[in-house]
Amino acid sequence: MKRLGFGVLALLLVALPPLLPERHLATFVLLTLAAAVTVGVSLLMGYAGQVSLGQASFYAIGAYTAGLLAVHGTPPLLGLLAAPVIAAVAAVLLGAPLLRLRGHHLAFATLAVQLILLSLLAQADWAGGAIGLQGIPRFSVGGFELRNDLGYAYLSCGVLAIALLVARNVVASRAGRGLRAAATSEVAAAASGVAVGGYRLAVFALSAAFAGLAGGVYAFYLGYLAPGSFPVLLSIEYVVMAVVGGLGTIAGPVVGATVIVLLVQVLNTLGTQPGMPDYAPTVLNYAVYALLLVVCVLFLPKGLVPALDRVRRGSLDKARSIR
Amino acid sequence: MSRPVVEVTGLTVRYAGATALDGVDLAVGEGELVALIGANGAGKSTLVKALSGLLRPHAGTITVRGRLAQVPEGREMFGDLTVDDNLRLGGWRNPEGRRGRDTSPIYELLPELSDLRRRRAGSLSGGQQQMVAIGRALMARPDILVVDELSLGLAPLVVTTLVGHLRTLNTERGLAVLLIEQNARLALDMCERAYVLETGRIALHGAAKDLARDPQVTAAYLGGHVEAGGGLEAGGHVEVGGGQEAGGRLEAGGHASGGHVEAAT
Amino acid sequence: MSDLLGYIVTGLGIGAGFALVASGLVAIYRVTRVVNFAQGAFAVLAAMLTASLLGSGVPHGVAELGGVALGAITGLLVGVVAIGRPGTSPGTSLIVTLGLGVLAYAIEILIWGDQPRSYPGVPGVAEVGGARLQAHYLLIVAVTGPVFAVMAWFFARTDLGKALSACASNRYAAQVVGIDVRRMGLLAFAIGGALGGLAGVLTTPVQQVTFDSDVALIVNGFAAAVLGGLTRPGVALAGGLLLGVAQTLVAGYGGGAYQVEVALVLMLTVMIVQAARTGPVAETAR
Amino acid sequence: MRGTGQGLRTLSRTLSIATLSLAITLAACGGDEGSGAGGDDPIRVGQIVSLTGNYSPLGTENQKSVALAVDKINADGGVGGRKIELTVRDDKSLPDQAVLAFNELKDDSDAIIGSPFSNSALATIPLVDREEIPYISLTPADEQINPVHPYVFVVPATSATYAEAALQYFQASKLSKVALAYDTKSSYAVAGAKGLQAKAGQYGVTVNPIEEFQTTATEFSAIFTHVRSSDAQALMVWATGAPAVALTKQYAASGLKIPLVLTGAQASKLFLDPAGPAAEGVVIASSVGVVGEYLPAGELKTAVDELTTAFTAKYGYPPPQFAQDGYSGVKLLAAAIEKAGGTDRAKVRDALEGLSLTTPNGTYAYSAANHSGLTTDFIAINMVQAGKFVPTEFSQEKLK
Repeated sequence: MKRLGFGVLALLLVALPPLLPERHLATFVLLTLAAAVTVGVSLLMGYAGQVSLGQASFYAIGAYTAGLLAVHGTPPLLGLLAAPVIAAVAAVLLGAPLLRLRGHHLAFATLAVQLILLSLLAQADWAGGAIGLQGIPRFSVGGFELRNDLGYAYLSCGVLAIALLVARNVVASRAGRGLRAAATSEVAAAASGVAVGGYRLAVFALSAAFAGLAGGVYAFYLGYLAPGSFPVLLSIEYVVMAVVGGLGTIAGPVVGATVIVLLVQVLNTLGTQPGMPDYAPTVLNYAVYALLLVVCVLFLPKGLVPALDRVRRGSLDKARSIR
Repeated sequence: MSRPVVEVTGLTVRYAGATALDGVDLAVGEGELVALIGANGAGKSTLVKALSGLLRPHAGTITVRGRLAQVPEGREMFGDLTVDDNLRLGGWRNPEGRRGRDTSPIYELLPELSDLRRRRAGSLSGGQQQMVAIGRALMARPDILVVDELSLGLAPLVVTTLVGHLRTLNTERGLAVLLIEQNARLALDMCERAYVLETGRIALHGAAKDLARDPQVTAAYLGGHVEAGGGLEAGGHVEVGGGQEAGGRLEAGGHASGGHVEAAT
Repeated sequence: MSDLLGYIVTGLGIGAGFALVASGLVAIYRVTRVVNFAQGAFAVLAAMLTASLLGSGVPHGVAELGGVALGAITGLLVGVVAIGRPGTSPGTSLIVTLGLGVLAYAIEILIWGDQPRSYPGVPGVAEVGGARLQAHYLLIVAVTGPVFAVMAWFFARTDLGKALSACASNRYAAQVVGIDVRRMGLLAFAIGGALGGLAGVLTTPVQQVTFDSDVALIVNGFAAAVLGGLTRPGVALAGGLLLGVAQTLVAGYGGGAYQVEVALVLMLTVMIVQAARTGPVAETAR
Repeated sequence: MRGTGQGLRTLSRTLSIATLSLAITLAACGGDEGSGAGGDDPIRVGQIVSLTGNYSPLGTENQKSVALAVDKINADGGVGGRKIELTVRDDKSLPDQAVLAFNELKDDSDAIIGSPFSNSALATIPLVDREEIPYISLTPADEQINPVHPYVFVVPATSATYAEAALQYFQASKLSKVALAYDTKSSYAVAGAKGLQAKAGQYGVTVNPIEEFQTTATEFSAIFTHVRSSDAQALMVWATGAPAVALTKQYAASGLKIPLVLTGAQASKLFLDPAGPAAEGVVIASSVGVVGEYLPAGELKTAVDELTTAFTAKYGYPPPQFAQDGYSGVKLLAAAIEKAGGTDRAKVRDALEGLSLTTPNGTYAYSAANHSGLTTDFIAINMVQAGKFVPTEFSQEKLK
């Protein structure tokens, strides 16, 4: 069954990009990268019980790592491999003090870390400052350069697949069970011999690594990085995606990211139609984001995937009882 | 039993599928002292919460004639507030409004509290806090006091004083008391009637005197040392008084098992 | 020397604004255990309405009161959504307030547009010990002081205030004595809304307000409030003033390029030190 | 937690739902592709603009004026008989969204009008280089024209141009010692501050002290204290948005008597309204269009009046700087297409490089080496008087 699930996903990821019109491939790439970051956020929230409002920091760290290395002539593959490593190292260094905090304290702390990072980046001349880091070469391995969007679509699919596979294995592992215990009751978990702090830090680092890897691809795909590319709202977006899809499920991040990205695209198209008032796109955008988040948290606290699952199981039960 | 102040019939409470209370019937008459004993997890706290209206029952009815006030398990002080403020807030629902929040009658009833008025409730000893909890409950001018785990974690001498106060209130003011206790010996000693709650159901009920001799009860709740028929273990001396005598003195051990109870009649 | 005095008095003026936002956060957090991310929105809405009222000829004083009232009403509404449903955990409520903060953007832009607004406050310049500063800062300080005094009186001396403190101190016990904890939570949200509104109304004349001014307010407010563990209004006041003075001193003797970092690093340090001292509080976010 | 196997079944199912909805949405989005058949082929112009996020105050003005210019051209019969068809995409003040928007627009557009957000523009420019599509940029970042990108043409005067115009004013007004304060987080401000320092020597101006602040700053007394203790004869401030307003208000109360000099980012009601009376007497550099009513009759005056009349009639207030940029951008593009005799991308590009056109922003003269087009001649140095921008004597001389 497990094989089948991944088989279907793999097939989809391989088959979908060529079918998309080229102008929508960019949406696909960013969607897939967002889903990969959200896998980490979902893992962190669903399994380790921690809200991060600064996940875009690790996306940015990965992107700048890959971008800066590439600009200084490092082979892109090395840069891409370094991106998750540096992001994870940053997460370990930050997490050691920060993960003493819980709940809203951690939420604010991660938000603060992102604000500090953005502020420092904007003043760092070596990273391009506020104007941004320009001239990042395209991704290449050996002599083969990844030029068109289709290539990046597959690259980002690979990143998402890695994130999903690793997440699945972590969830199924002994460490994963320990984490789930820690999320429900830290005291009980500690009492039963789970090294809560260590696991929590490990998941934090892992989620940062996912974000870093996705950020690395983003850097090569866009060829330009700026502090403005990683606003706080982006971090909130990942939380919305994770919550809407469903925390602690494997499918949740993918569904959440898909729903949000598509909805935002549709709204953007709608808001810029002729005859719409000039504030329409802004108002629609904010309102729908907000309402989706509030309604999901209050009425679908487990997210779309489990909710859909319940509906399906309900109808199956009915079908059975009729038989 | 006189006219019931509290009457519970067929009370059922479930948490997420698990049944905590299952068809409980229970009544406390006017001015009556009733005990409810049961082991940990039998559903005592659930019953208290349902009685105070903090939980919505799944089925069954709870009828309270008059006012009910609760002395919660673990005292549940407003730790940052003074003793006087704790008492005042006890009168929050008192129908007499501001006048009902006058705390001076409580200091007459529980003179030990007078000197503690300005102290932070969180800084008091367990026994003092229990006294505040009783005083706070009395501020609501209740007809029945539901006392959840009076003796928990308190020294025997302290418990004696508290029981003394409750008896006085009972005899002088006709206050009915439903005492929910793990210390069965203490509960059966103080009260006239008693219920035994086991895994969400009333397993036994009857006169406290009779229950104290019931082999099942002694085995399960009185440490198994008291033989059926009232045979006393060497060194243990139990006499169960009617519980109505004014000024009844009681010394009680903190725990049911191996507890040593004396009640002078 | 007069430079130093000027920095300090100006810092106190700024800090008083932070303290008002912080005290709103504290008022709500104590009673409901919810960290209200929409706190900055109260300030923005109040300031926007005040600007509109003043623009349409409503006299000073009345317009400001209208703004504060809107803050209180908004607070109440946010409270209804955030804690109105029984069984909503504080973590869930936090995310709800985050969402409502974003929803406020939509409403603000719909009504007032996305342009910055401001209005005149106390005109002129005051001299304090040889240091010059905008006279309006003195008004901010002069209003904040009594507001905190009234709050202290309210929480310590009135039954309603005591009931609020009781909910903060022991929620279960409050239910036991018959205090409607949810209604108290809503009252706390309304008070928090009024305080947030006051912060916005008072600080706008020396700055300006845009729909997204709330981020800076909430971050500085939280930084001030966290000093007192989010539960002590007095410490939040001290925290706000300290933060304001620290920022002006850093700008005065260091440089203005790292003002944000000062507040944020201070906040992080305080939180981490507090956590190290008390041990991690098991508090799941959801 | 459910079993992983079941989770994956759910995954595969939800993914197929997601795919289906993706396909439907994309099909719906693509629906407008085939329109425009019949009659003359329209000129298709795509606009990437910040309608949401931090830069929406600029973006909305850009969009209003671009739409106004397109309507006007169409009403007058179009360009070479062909109507202009405008497609607008929001970049949400995010560089990657600008790239998305560009990808959506590039195949169906004859030219692109770019975002007012410099980061968005800089993210898009590598793609412009690859796609070779004329790109009219509405953000002033110097990095866009230095080095020259063949298809990128900048409409607003760049920070460096503003800096030089200010220096000319300082020299003429015998202000040789100037204090500088700038927002370290704004690329516009950083570029302006750099430009000022780089060229100050040429105009005999020394820059001291140099003060830094952040976009989020709300309090500037430290800067004023430092300036007061220096011998500076003027304070020049480079900033955009909120800090400029707060700084101006506090400057009025600071007791400093030297002139406060601001730049084009403040040359609009977006600054004047919130700053209120505190803005009185402040010196602000702007494009000439902002002070169009003081222009002598002539080609420039006509161009400015055309925009001011139409814009005021439609939106009820005079066009701010960002509206002039949008309007000028469309005018430049239309003129180039006219000159190229069609929408062939390379020909339009070549036409732009040889173009000289008077717009409400001034007279552009793009060349192969200069894709900025505006010189300091079209920057007016104004003073705020009674809530209006009035050219200083220095500028009035120049305008004549």
